[in-house]
Amino acid sequence: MQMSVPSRQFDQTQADGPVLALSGITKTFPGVKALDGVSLELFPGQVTALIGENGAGKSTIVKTLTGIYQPDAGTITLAGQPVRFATAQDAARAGITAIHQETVLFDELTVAENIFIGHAPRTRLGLIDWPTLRSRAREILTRIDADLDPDTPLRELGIASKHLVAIARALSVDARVVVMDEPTAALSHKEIEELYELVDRLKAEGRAILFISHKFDEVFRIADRYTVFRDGTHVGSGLMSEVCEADLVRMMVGRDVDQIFPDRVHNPGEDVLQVVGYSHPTEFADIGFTLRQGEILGFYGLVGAGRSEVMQALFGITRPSKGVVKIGGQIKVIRSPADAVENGIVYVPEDRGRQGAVIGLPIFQNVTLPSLRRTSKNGFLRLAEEFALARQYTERLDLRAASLDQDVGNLSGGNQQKVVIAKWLATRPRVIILDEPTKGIDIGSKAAVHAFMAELAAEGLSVIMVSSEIPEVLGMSDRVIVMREGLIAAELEGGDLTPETLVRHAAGIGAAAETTAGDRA
Amino acid sequence: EDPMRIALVVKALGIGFFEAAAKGAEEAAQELGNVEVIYTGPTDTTAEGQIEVINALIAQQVDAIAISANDTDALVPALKKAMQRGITVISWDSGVAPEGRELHLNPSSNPLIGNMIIKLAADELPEGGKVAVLSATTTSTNQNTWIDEMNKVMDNYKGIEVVGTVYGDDLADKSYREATGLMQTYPDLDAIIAPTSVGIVAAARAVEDAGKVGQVNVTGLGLPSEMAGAIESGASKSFAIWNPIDLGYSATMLAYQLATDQAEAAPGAEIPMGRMGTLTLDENTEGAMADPFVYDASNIEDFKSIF
Amino acid sequence: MTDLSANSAPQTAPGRHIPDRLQGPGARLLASWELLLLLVAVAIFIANSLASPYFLNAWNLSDATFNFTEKAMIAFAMALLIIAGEIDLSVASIIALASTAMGAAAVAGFGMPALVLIGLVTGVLCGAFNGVLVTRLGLPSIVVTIGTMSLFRGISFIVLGDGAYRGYPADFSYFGQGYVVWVISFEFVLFALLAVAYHVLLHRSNFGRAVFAIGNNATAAQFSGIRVERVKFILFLLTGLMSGVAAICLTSRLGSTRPSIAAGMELEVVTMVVLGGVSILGGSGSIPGVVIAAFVMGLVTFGLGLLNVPGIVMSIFIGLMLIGVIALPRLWQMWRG
Amino acid sequence: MTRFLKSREAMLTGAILALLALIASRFPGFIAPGNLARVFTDTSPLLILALGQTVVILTRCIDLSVAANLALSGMVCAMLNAAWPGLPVPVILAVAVTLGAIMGMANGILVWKLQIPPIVVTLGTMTIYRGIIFLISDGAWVNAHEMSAAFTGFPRASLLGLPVLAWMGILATAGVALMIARTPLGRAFYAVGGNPHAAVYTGLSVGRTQFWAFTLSGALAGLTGYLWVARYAVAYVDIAAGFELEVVAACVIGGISIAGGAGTILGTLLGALFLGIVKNALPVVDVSPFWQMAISGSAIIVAVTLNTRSARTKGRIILRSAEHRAPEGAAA
Ligand SMILES: Nc1ncnc2c1ncn2[C@@H]1O[C@H](COP(=O)(O)OP(=O)(O)OP(=O)(O)O)[C@@H](O)[C@H]1O
Ligand SMILES: Nc1ncnc2c1ncn2[C@@H]1O[C@H](COP(=O)(O)OP(=O)(O)OP(=O)(O)O)[C@@H](O)[C@H]1O
Ligand SMILES: [Mg+2]
Ligand SMILES: [Mg+2]
Repeated sequence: MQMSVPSRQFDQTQADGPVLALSGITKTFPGVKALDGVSLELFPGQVTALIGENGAGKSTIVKTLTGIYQPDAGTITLAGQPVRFATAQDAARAGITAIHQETVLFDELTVAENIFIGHAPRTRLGLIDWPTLRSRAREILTRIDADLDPDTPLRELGIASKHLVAIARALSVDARVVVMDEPTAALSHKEIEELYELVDRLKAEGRAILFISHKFDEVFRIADRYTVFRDGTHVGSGLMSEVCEADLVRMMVGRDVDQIFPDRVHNPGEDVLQVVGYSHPTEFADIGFTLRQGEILGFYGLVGAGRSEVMQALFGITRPSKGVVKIGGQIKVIRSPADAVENGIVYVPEDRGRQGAVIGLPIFQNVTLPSLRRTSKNGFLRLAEEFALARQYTERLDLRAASLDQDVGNLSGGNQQKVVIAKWLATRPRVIILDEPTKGIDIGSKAAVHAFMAELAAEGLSVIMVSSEIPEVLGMSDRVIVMREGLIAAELEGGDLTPETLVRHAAGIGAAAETTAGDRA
Repeated sequence: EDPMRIALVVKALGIGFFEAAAKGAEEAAQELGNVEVIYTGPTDTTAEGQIEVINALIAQQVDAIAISANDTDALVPALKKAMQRGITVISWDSGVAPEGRELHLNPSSNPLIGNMIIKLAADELPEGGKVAVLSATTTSTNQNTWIDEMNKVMDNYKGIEVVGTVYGDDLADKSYREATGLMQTYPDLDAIIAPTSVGIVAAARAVEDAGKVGQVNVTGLGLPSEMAGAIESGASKSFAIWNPIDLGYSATMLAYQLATDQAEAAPGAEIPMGRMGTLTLDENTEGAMADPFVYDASNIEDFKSIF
Repeated sequence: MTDLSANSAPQTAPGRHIPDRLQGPGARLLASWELLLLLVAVAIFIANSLASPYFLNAWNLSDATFNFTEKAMIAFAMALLIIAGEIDLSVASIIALASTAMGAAAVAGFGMPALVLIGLVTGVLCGAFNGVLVTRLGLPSIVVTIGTMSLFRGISFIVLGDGAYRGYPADFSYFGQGYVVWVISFEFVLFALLAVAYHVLLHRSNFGRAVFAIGNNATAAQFSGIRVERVKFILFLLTGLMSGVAAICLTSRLGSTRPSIAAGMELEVVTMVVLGGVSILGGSGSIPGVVIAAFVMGLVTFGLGLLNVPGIVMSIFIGLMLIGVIALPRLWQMWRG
Repeated sequence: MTRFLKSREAMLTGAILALLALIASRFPGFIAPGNLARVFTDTSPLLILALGQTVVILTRCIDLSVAANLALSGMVCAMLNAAWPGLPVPVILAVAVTLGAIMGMANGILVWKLQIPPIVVTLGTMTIYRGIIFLISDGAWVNAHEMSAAFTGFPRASLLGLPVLAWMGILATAGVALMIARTPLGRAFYAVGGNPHAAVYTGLSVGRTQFWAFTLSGALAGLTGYLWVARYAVAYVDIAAGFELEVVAACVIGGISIAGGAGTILGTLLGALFLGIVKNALPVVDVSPFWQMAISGSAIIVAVTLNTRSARTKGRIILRSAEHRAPEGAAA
């Protein structure tokens, strides 16, 4: 099919100079200086990776150069001309487009409309030109190999498809600068590969790309240049070919980080949790597994395989139609998260903003929310106890915050995740379920979370870790369950645990997977 | 010397009938001299709102309160308190239970009004016919009394049949809808009796819109200023009302008489009310001011700009 | 069984120290809505005493409290409900129904204690009905209670028609007309006690914390093990209960019941709650704010009443205040920065 | 088409037909075409207001001041007409719409520039607008005989067998539907209400969009103000008191999500018709007046329960085996 989205070569005459340059950008929020005189340069036909810890200010600079935030100080120069963007549409008109870290889509609108909202093609009367809009949407979707009907309401799509729509949206503008803020966090292996190809194509067309990621393999795979931020300041930029991973980490964190997964002895104790014949009418069927004390059980699968659904059923959010859960050998019926917590099962959800932190409440209240019974007396609050409990766990997780009385909403994503983990550890659970625990978390914190998980397991806590990152799954788990399309595709242990077996079972390729899935279906 | 302060408390501010009564109260004050009239009332026709107003009047130590009540009983405790603090309390137009006031001034005698509204309808229907009643709210004391009185004298009007009673809640749109409903339910309806100034206007409007001018006659109690259009269009042949100016005037006069101890409210007492003559109290310490007056095409022009 | 409490001493290298709070209690008070509102209340008080010679009189002020005590009782429960992200517009109709139930019982010869019980139970049942529709069927509360607003009052109309209940026992009149000592009415004492009780419930108890958590993010609260539906259900029960309490006071004060009793009170209650600084979007607010707002509204209406300002003009003041109290600080901020 | 059959609009259409059948069984005359036209005419004011309210609710706001706006616009029109009886109706219409729009803009500005929650703003302006009527009219009524024949005749003038009032309802519905479907602003209403946070990222100004929603709602309320006053030939402080809640109820019965971002104009039309039919049927079917309030309350609850149930979206489906079962399940 012929693409009508213009794929013109951009003027390469000033190929040596940056197409977009930001300098001296400062942005202050109440209580935080998110950016402090930072600079950033993007070159045509090149991918610049922006890296930094959680809260370093990466997303803030993205919002600044796409017109969502206005900087307090500093200048933005586009192709040599100083510019000023009052709204996101201004930036789009100037040829700057972005895939943001948050999903910025509209459930009630169709796929096509989501792609074009804000810059829909119009007829001469100024009305929206639906036929053109649909056909252009179809072209863009084809271009990124997304098999989606432009007329589907977005709410009917899964999270991965939504992400593809976000990418399509970014490409609907004929942009010379494309920004991608952690674009791969919600994508599965296959889609990530496709995204890489897309980036290569955009590069070849002469567009400048800003790529933000916490995954170093990714950064080394596609970036030509790097820029590193730390605590809202610029600490360095240069060519990827001139640095190694350790250099980047040092710049980011300010010290060396040991990235090797913690050494663990697999020494499981008695059975803590048994799940038998667990089924749901539409989401999963026939799930059975055992979790032992002091064990880390990995759940691997492609995005959308139904892992989160199983975990949420265990946590009492959704009601399974069949099956039993035994805790410590006794059958328990879990009807609500409150029941789950009483039975010692806690869940760190994937969707941090909506399900994890209670934005609007201060940090300490978030941490003590499920433990109030312990910090209170006869149902009445005791603030001193609450602060003490919150401090104990947040400091253990190395939370970065101005005070414990600060709204969690003002923390960076990674730090919010730490608050949620602290909240659950404070309940002293028997089983902790971590759903994509390090998604969007910087390398330093990631290592801390991994070390911490190992420590918890060693203390006798049982951990279920849902993860889509193969190295993490392999590095941390004692055993791994692979899920595909709502069913258990395989349970792997010891020597069977290799990247190849995981991918094969998850994608359902190869004889092994055929039989396993066939047995259960 | 401080003027004597008489509060004229109405069901709600902004109703034409009561605005006219306030004019009459001012007239009485002029005539008496050294009397200050406080014209007040709640925003909407609730008993709670009137109680707040009464409390504020008690606090100001007014000399007398003359009230047209939104509720016969609910105001009694508040008005009793007023009387305990030495304030003269009378009710007029819409009454308060006897223990909550010293006397009640009916605009006219209730049997007379009950008879009048049915007579106005019957006079246009020599052959007999079907009539329906469009009242105000289900809780309006005076409307309910008049309808009761009307039903008592129905035997005198052979051939006239009251087919139903509906309530327009003194809201223009609801009254309009109810009147339309009546004409549909009873296609051969001959008259609508609306003993309420809001309802009668809406009913006349509904008759005009339904194209039934000449077939359905709207009558009842209304103000000439509000009904002039309906008389002109023929939707209403005639209607009655007492003069609200006179009513406000009389209420003020009575309150003055009682507050200055020139008269005492007791059964059988006769109390002067200036140009309106005297009020004779019955065993419930109630009295009627005057007969209702009928308005039709012949006299509407003279009155429509007055009240 | 694993006991992590033994290991609760941190083993990972402790992180940076994080202070509890950055602002002291004084600074927080100075930045608070309540202080602003209190200044407004004081200003109104002073203005009233200058404008009318009758204002500064113990009995008159005591009378003035009746303008807000019943509404405020409901407002306390409504504040919690609104903080939790729901609303109940049927409160005035619950009063009508509870009052009708009490009236029917009084006519049937029940004594004072039974009447009180009937009033409270009717209120709680109505609250439970709203609660079930909202929490079990998952309907939006603003619509459910627009419906039950007609339904509850409609039932009183069915029962009472154009009649009225009178003849409440003599001792029943104490609730709305009695005085505890001197000018301090029973209603005022009840209002004060309830204010303290709701303050403790909202700001000092686990339940109150759950209410705030739900209002800020109900999903996350549920994921934190809070029984969101149950808490909301209880809040509807409480609102129903308080409407029952208000029904007892109001019925006792009026000495009679008609179906139109307390018509339109729901918006006044909501106004009071919002004026008290409770965020209509849920998640924030305080009981002291509502208490001050009750006084402000009571003082404004009483003060203007003493000047014989028509009620509808008073309502302009209330409307302006509602917007102004939120708008002025923001305008001030915009103007300065 | 299949999507329609599964939608809440279909549900509501069914409910309306059932309701009509029930009424007809007690009073056959009700479903005569002429009477249905009359019911539609009577429902038009509610419908026009509900259209404006729909747009406001779509943007995650609420406008409680519509009835007060209507009353004030209506009063101004009536007073103008009383003072200058010769003023042509188009001028009056222009004044009504402009005045209404200005009042809507006042709401919109407060929501947009000062970010005061809409329910607070409109609760406040509701009382303020009503109060202003009292101040300008001194509480007095404007009565039929003070109005000119052209003024009161306009809404009831017949055009192709339907009164102008009904045509106004049809015109407003078509206009708002076109705007919602075909203009960028119309789509922005959905976007801003569906996900205000994301709207900022797409360069839509949430506040400005809400401002225009309030302006539209205000303009429609102003228009209704004139129509109302002319139709009932009377203007006073309290007209349409409490009507705002009925308008909100019509929207919600029509499936406009109070949480913003979801709903259709067809839904609003059906919601308004549902309430209009109930209101018009109660006086003719033989129901005690004392039962009416309870019945309309129950009707609201039942309608909302039904369409909230039918609107409950099934999540996505992971299991292959469940996919085939799903469509029937969703329709049930
Ligand atoms: N709207 C806001 N209000 C207050 N503080 C904010 C706001 N947005 C960001 N911040 C703060 O600014 C800092 C930078 O945040 P930013 O989101 O840019 O980090 P990031 O580098 O994107 O982190 P991550 O890797 O976790 O996405 C953080 O300290 C964050 O708490
Ligand atoms: N279309 C959707 N509408 C609403 N929520 C969705 C939708 N798709 C996914 N989610 C939710 O988003 C989260 C992540 O979805 P995801 O696609 O990762 O599926 P999942 O069941 O979590 O599969 P897995 O965890 O195996 O990747 C889950 O909590 C899921 O319930
Ligand atoms: Mg970020
Ligand atoms: Mg998942």
